[in-house]
Amino acid sequence: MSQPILLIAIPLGLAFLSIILKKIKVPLLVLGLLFSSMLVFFIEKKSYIIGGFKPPFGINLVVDDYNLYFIIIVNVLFLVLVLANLSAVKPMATVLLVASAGLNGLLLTGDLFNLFVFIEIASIAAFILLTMDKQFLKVFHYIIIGTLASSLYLLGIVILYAQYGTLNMADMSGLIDGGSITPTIAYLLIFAGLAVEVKLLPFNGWVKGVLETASAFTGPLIGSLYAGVMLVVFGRVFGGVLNLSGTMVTSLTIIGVITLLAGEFMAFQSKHLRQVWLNSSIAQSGLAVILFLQGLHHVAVLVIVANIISKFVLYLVSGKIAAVIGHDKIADLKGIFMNKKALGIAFTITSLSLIGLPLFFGFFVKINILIALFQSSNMWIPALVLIAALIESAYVIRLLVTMWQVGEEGEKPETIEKPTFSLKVGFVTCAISIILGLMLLVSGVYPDLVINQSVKAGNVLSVNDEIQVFTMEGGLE
Amino acid sequence: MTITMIVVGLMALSLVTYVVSKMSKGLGSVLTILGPLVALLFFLLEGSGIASGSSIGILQFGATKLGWFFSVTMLIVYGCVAFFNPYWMKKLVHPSAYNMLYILSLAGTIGMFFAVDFIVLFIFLEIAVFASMFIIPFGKSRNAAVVYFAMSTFGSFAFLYAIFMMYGKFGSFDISFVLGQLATEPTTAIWVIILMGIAAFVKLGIFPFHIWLPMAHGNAPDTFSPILSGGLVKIGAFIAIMVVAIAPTYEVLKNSYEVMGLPILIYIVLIIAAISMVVGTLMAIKQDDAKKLIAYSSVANAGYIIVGIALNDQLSLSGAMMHIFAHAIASAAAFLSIGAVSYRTGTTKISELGGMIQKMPITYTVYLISIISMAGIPPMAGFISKWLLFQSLASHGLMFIGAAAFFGSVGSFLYVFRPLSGLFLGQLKPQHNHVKEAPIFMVVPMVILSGISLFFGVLPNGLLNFIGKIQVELGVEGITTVDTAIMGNNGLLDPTLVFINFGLGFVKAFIIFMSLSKSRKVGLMDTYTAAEFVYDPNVYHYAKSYYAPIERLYEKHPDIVALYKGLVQRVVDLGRLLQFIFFKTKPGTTALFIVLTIILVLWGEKIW
Amino acid sequence: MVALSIINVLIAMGVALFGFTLQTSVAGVNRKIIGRMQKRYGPKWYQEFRDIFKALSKRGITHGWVFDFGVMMALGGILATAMFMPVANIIAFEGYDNFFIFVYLFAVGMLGMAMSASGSGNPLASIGVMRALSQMVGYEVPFMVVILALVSAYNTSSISGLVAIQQDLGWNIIRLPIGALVAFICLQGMLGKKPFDTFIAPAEIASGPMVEYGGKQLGMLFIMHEVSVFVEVSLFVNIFLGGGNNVIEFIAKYFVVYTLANLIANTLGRFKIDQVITFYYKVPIMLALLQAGLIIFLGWGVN
Amino acid sequence: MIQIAGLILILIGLYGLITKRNIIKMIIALNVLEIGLNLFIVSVGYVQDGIAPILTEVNNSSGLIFVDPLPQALVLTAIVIGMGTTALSLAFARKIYATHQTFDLNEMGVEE
Amino acid sequence: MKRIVSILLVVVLGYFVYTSLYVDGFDMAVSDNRQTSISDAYITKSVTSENESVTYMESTDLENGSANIVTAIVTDYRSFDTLGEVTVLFLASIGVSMVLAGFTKKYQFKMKTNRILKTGARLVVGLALVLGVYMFTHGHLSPGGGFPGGSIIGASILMMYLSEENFRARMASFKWMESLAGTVYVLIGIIGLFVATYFLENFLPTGTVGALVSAGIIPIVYILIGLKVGSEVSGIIDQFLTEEVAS
Repeated sequence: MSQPILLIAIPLGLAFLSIILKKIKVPLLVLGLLFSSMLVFFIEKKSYIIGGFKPPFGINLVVDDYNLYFIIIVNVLFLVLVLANLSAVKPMATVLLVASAGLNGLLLTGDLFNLFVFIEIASIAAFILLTMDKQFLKVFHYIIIGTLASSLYLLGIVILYAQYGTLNMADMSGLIDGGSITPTIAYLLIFAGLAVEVKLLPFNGWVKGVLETASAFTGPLIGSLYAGVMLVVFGRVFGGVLNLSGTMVTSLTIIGVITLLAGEFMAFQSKHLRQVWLNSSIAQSGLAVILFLQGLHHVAVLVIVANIISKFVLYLVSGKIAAVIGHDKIADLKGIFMNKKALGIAFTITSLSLIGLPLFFGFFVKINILIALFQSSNMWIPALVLIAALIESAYVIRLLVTMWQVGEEGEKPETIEKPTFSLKVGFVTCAISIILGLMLLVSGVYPDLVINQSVKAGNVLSVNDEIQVFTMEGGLE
Repeated sequence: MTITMIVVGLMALSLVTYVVSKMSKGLGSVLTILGPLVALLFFLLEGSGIASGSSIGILQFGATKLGWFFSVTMLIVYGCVAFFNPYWMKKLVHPSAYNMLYILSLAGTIGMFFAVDFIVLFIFLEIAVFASMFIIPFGKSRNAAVVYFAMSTFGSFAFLYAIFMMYGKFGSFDISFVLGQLATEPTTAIWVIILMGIAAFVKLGIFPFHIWLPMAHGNAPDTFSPILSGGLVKIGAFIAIMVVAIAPTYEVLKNSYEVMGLPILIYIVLIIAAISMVVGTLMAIKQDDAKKLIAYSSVANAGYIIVGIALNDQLSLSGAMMHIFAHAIASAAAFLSIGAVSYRTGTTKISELGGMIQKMPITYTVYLISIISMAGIPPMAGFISKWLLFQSLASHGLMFIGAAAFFGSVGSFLYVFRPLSGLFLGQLKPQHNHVKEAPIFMVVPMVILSGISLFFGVLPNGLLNFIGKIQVELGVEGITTVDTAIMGNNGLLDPTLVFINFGLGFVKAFIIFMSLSKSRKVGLMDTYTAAEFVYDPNVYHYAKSYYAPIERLYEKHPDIVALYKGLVQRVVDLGRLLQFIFFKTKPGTTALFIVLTIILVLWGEKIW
Repeated sequence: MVALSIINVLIAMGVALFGFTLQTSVAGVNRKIIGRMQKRYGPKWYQEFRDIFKALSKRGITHGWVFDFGVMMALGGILATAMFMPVANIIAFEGYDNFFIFVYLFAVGMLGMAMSASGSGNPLASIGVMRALSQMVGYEVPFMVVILALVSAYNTSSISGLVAIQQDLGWNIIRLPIGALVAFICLQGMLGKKPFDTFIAPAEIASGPMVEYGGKQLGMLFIMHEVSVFVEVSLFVNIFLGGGNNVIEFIAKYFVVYTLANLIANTLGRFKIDQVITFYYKVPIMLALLQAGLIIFLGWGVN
Repeated sequence: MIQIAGLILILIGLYGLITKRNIIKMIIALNVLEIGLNLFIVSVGYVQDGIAPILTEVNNSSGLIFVDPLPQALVLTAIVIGMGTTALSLAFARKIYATHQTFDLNEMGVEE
Repeated sequence: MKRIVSILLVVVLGYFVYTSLYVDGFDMAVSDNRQTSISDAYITKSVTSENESVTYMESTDLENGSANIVTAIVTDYRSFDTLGEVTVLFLASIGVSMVLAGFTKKYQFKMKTNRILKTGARLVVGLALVLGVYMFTHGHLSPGGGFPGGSIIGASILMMYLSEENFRARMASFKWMESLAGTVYVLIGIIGLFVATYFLENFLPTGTVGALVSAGIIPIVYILIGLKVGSEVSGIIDQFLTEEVAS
């Protein structure tokens, strides 16, 4: 019964059904997602064949430590997200079911071409979902670039197919490792295709338009879940299948580094809440990509996990704020959390985790990034990562201080009246934010579980016995 | 009681405090008093041989005399300052959060001082930093917190990078092991020393990283400025001691070019310290806000601490440690007395105040004693440390550093006198006629701190002997004392003798004074006015731009704050530019970038 | 407590008393000399004593406790400083007459006086104190730099130690003329003699810090002033003129130095306060650094 | 040769995407690109003298030389997906036209 | 100027791509008689069972019974891709209707259609519909299949829309068809999972290669696909040929 294919098939089936059973669309959606998020806990780790043909010939789904980890996170968060926005999802129920199937497919599939299909499903679902924000021109931008990207990706895998005669990831990986030629151009095209989706810098022109107006629903979905899943896919392809080497790694790492730094620079100057987070997402993607390219998969996994959870809360809360207040201009949000402390605390914990302060999960992410980078005798990247983290700290703290405190510079707080506007945000959103925040806090004090899981996940992509990670329990292992 | 228990207990207490404060603010603030005091009690009862306790996960602590010394200093400051907290509960925006963060920052500092492992050290360092950072915006300024945190994070990250450089070479985070190995890798070692030095500079507020100090100290809530200045800044000193004394810095640098018999790097550090003495002094002289003034004085005093630590010899190191202690106590007391004035009057601006001595004589006395200590005048603890430092400077023949140190020392007379004269002395403003002395529980800690300053100024040898033991622990020859006298390189100092002489002189003066006819008491307005009739105390008080003639001499000084602002502006501009370039609504542009990138990468592929 | 026997304390008190008497007399004599210079007859040599006792005997006013306390602190601090001063071969606390003690203990007295003056509530006093402190920034640093070089070269910061070394090598003023010149210029500032009497400036700010004093407070400040001049001039005599083998020699040197300072003072006008500071940071500090450099790097004049 | 043609079509499509500011033209350019891509994919599977991979009465045995069927299957999928996105982007184009009364990005005046 | 630069860029890109594909030792050029092992297995239908060769109308009960090997791949070997493909189209049709949500009134062309066109169109539409149905029922035997078949159905509907001014297909029934076809497709997959072992497994007997009733679920799937694609394309066409109701 614990077939991962059901994670794709059931939502798809329900989606097809839901267009005639219009009245119970939302229950169907919740039911489907509930089913998925229950099912994920029973899935075994192995390769699942579809259609009865063994892998290089047929398509297979792969469940291993790497993606199981994310399947659980993504499915549960997807359900949570829908529950938090239950009033808004009605028109989109069908598309959401497909999106859920698409994301699961992206995570599960073990076939390069099938991956392309799921990229398309997921991104078309995203296009449609984004129409909720009424920014058609900006979504159009996304459509054009997204389609271009998937075309480039397809071109890349076709070239690989021409060379190696297979589309299966595991098979391809073996053939590439055994082969004599490096199909650079194919790698590059695949990189370009995925880079658009993971928001690497020169490729991410669509991001700002789409995410800066994202609602409390589309924001977490696109900014957190989609971004996370695409990064996982990136890791799967570039960490597990393709075998980069030489100049290619350097060039692509440079792109990652530029993304990281430029993302932080742009976030630093942003004056709107969601603009800050979207730029910060760009930077985090850059970081994860750098780590994948450097072969440090386990920390890249950590970065992705931390980023999914923290961005989820941040976009959710920011979207709600924008919906309630009517804008998200940071300068006009002074003391917004003073009347809504619970939400504020969740937001604060999450952002502190994002910048990697101790007591929060992000700290262990940062430490392990540095450990891994220094272990691979890198000197420049950690310095740049730290510079980026420095800028990030500055703007996040500036943001938090603004949102918790009232008053102009030089005014004493006791002389200032508290803000009168109230932040009416539903109980569910608050509860979700707080629970996720507490998770970050708990895993910040006891991160071993997550870290060990990430090491396992990273080891799936390429086995590295010399991995050292820093955990709470054993220190350096 | 073990260190682990104390640290973990404090961290737990911070949460408890938050919950309790939610129920009752007063009770929560009482917990902030009890926390440090109980911890202090344990430290004092167990002595420096306190058990380190079993480790919890990575949280492993090792008892060192150095850590004990710093912790006790910190706890005294925290414990005394905490008495002010109950009075501020209704003034603060988030009182519960304040109480929690107060204890949390204490836990951070204590944990840091006893860490045996760099990561643990870093964890607690960051906890201390961010806990304190969140308190600062409760005061007057929002930007101050951001600047503080950004600067501090810059330092922390430099430190972190150094930690990982060592880790990359030696594969361990163990402090003593890694630092011990450092001499085998001179290139790494130099980088590590520089980076950790930067971290120490940032935390201490050494030029050019000092800008956060006046902003943060000057704008933090009045109850927290003493903690920042007396307590948290000293974290930098701890790191500096670690760099110079624990790490084999002199051994690593022994082959480098030498200036005045010192490795060039050390000499550069001394010059930076000297600059920060001068800059701190000059900036302190021109401040009108008493809190900012003391904050700049911390910059200058940090310079002394760094000089002492960098020279790392018998006298200088003990001088530095003595200075750490003396300055922590004195600066906390000074901030507290200003805080007490602010509590009663609502301002800390010198020009808005005057004649407070008539209403708050005890607060005035506390301020007087603390500034005497800060200016390094006998018979307070600050004198001992300055004397030791000057001994060391003189025996090294460091004339430029010495000149700066003398300048800072003389300059300190100027700036400490400014609030004394403008704020406490002179004419009382009419609007302050109804001001009362600070409440008794605010007076008590201030008096205790003053007593400590005085006690260790007269009988410092118990403390100095302990510092001597720390020095031995750090591998430096310990300071030697004979009875009440301190042995310098080129002379002896007997603080007790100095005090007794001063006492005798004072008694003589007192006898003369009392034996003569009693003076008639007249009001402050009844003075020589060259036959002018002056009726308004406001215009008859000299407090505004007190040192105008001196200030005029350097009013066109280059502004380091502008430099930093420029830097931030560059970052913003760059961000805008990037956003302008990359985020167009036109898909064609993005497509162009995609094509360009592919071309560039392929081109790179072709070339290499 | 090695040094603190009753005998030592008594000697020290004797030194202080001696200093007071000496300086008051010398000051009286100097008033005569200056009078003659100005074609006046001049007062009696004991006129200063008279002034002091007169002031002490009058009933004055007080402006509150800090006004009195400051005076006591000032006098106490200065007396304590004077007690450390070696005079010829009379040394109360051998080895403890550290140079830095003189500088900082001296500051206690100064602080007391400044406090008291500001406590009077008269802005003119505050302005005077401000000027005095500003001037201090000027003269203190060059002086200290020269001393630092000496301490570094001779490896002793004890005044009596420096005297002893000069008795072997010869006077510092001869071997280190630049340093002596700097020290003398600084002495002029310390003494508040023209052109550096800006902080008193009798006609301008009504004697500055002293404006409010009368009666016993003024008398005590006179005493304090005389003792402090004794300390300052004695420091110069001890450090640059080799102290004295006996008291007579010491008094002679003392007289010469003080008179010279006075003579110079009476031939010059008064600087403005910012001119004072600028001056000190142009000429003396450069000379001081030059001298220190010569001593520390080249070892000229110290061996 | 056909591969080259496919590549050239892709490049033309890219050129169109870069230079055109008209939404419809951009969609056309994208389609050109996709067609080129499909052409390329099919040509990759071409085998010298191969026949269509369908068993018929004439070509009735699998022993014959067929062209590679897999790329053809892939192309089928790619075409349909391309059609889907084209339809969607055309719908967007219509919607944008309804709001802005123009297809030209330069005339919409939404540049920030 | 912009164009020249763009052309230059594109040409440079083309040069680089060309050299990396054909010059630098990376052999993309058509080789003779190169069959990948995978395609070979598809052609000889020997993925799961060892099978020397397949002969038309003779071989029976193979792992896959489709004479059209491309169809075999599309609907059997890589049927999962096809499910995804159908989903994409489904999404596109939903998307179009959601984007153009306010567009309900049928679009009125300026040109009026004449009787000849109308009659001709009706004639052709019938034929085209039959052709479409033929296409997807014979997808496993001849070129074509569900997608072209569906498209032809869509095209015939388009023809009706263009020729008849007031023609409006009943979208509700198309929706039902679309939904049911999709659901059944998924159900077939799930049945495969439960009846046999794998999702989308061909659990029916495959029969003789070349027979109309053969190849197990392949014709069923293709029929479903045809119906689904037809209704979706019709839906899209319907949506496009509407305009906003002037309010």
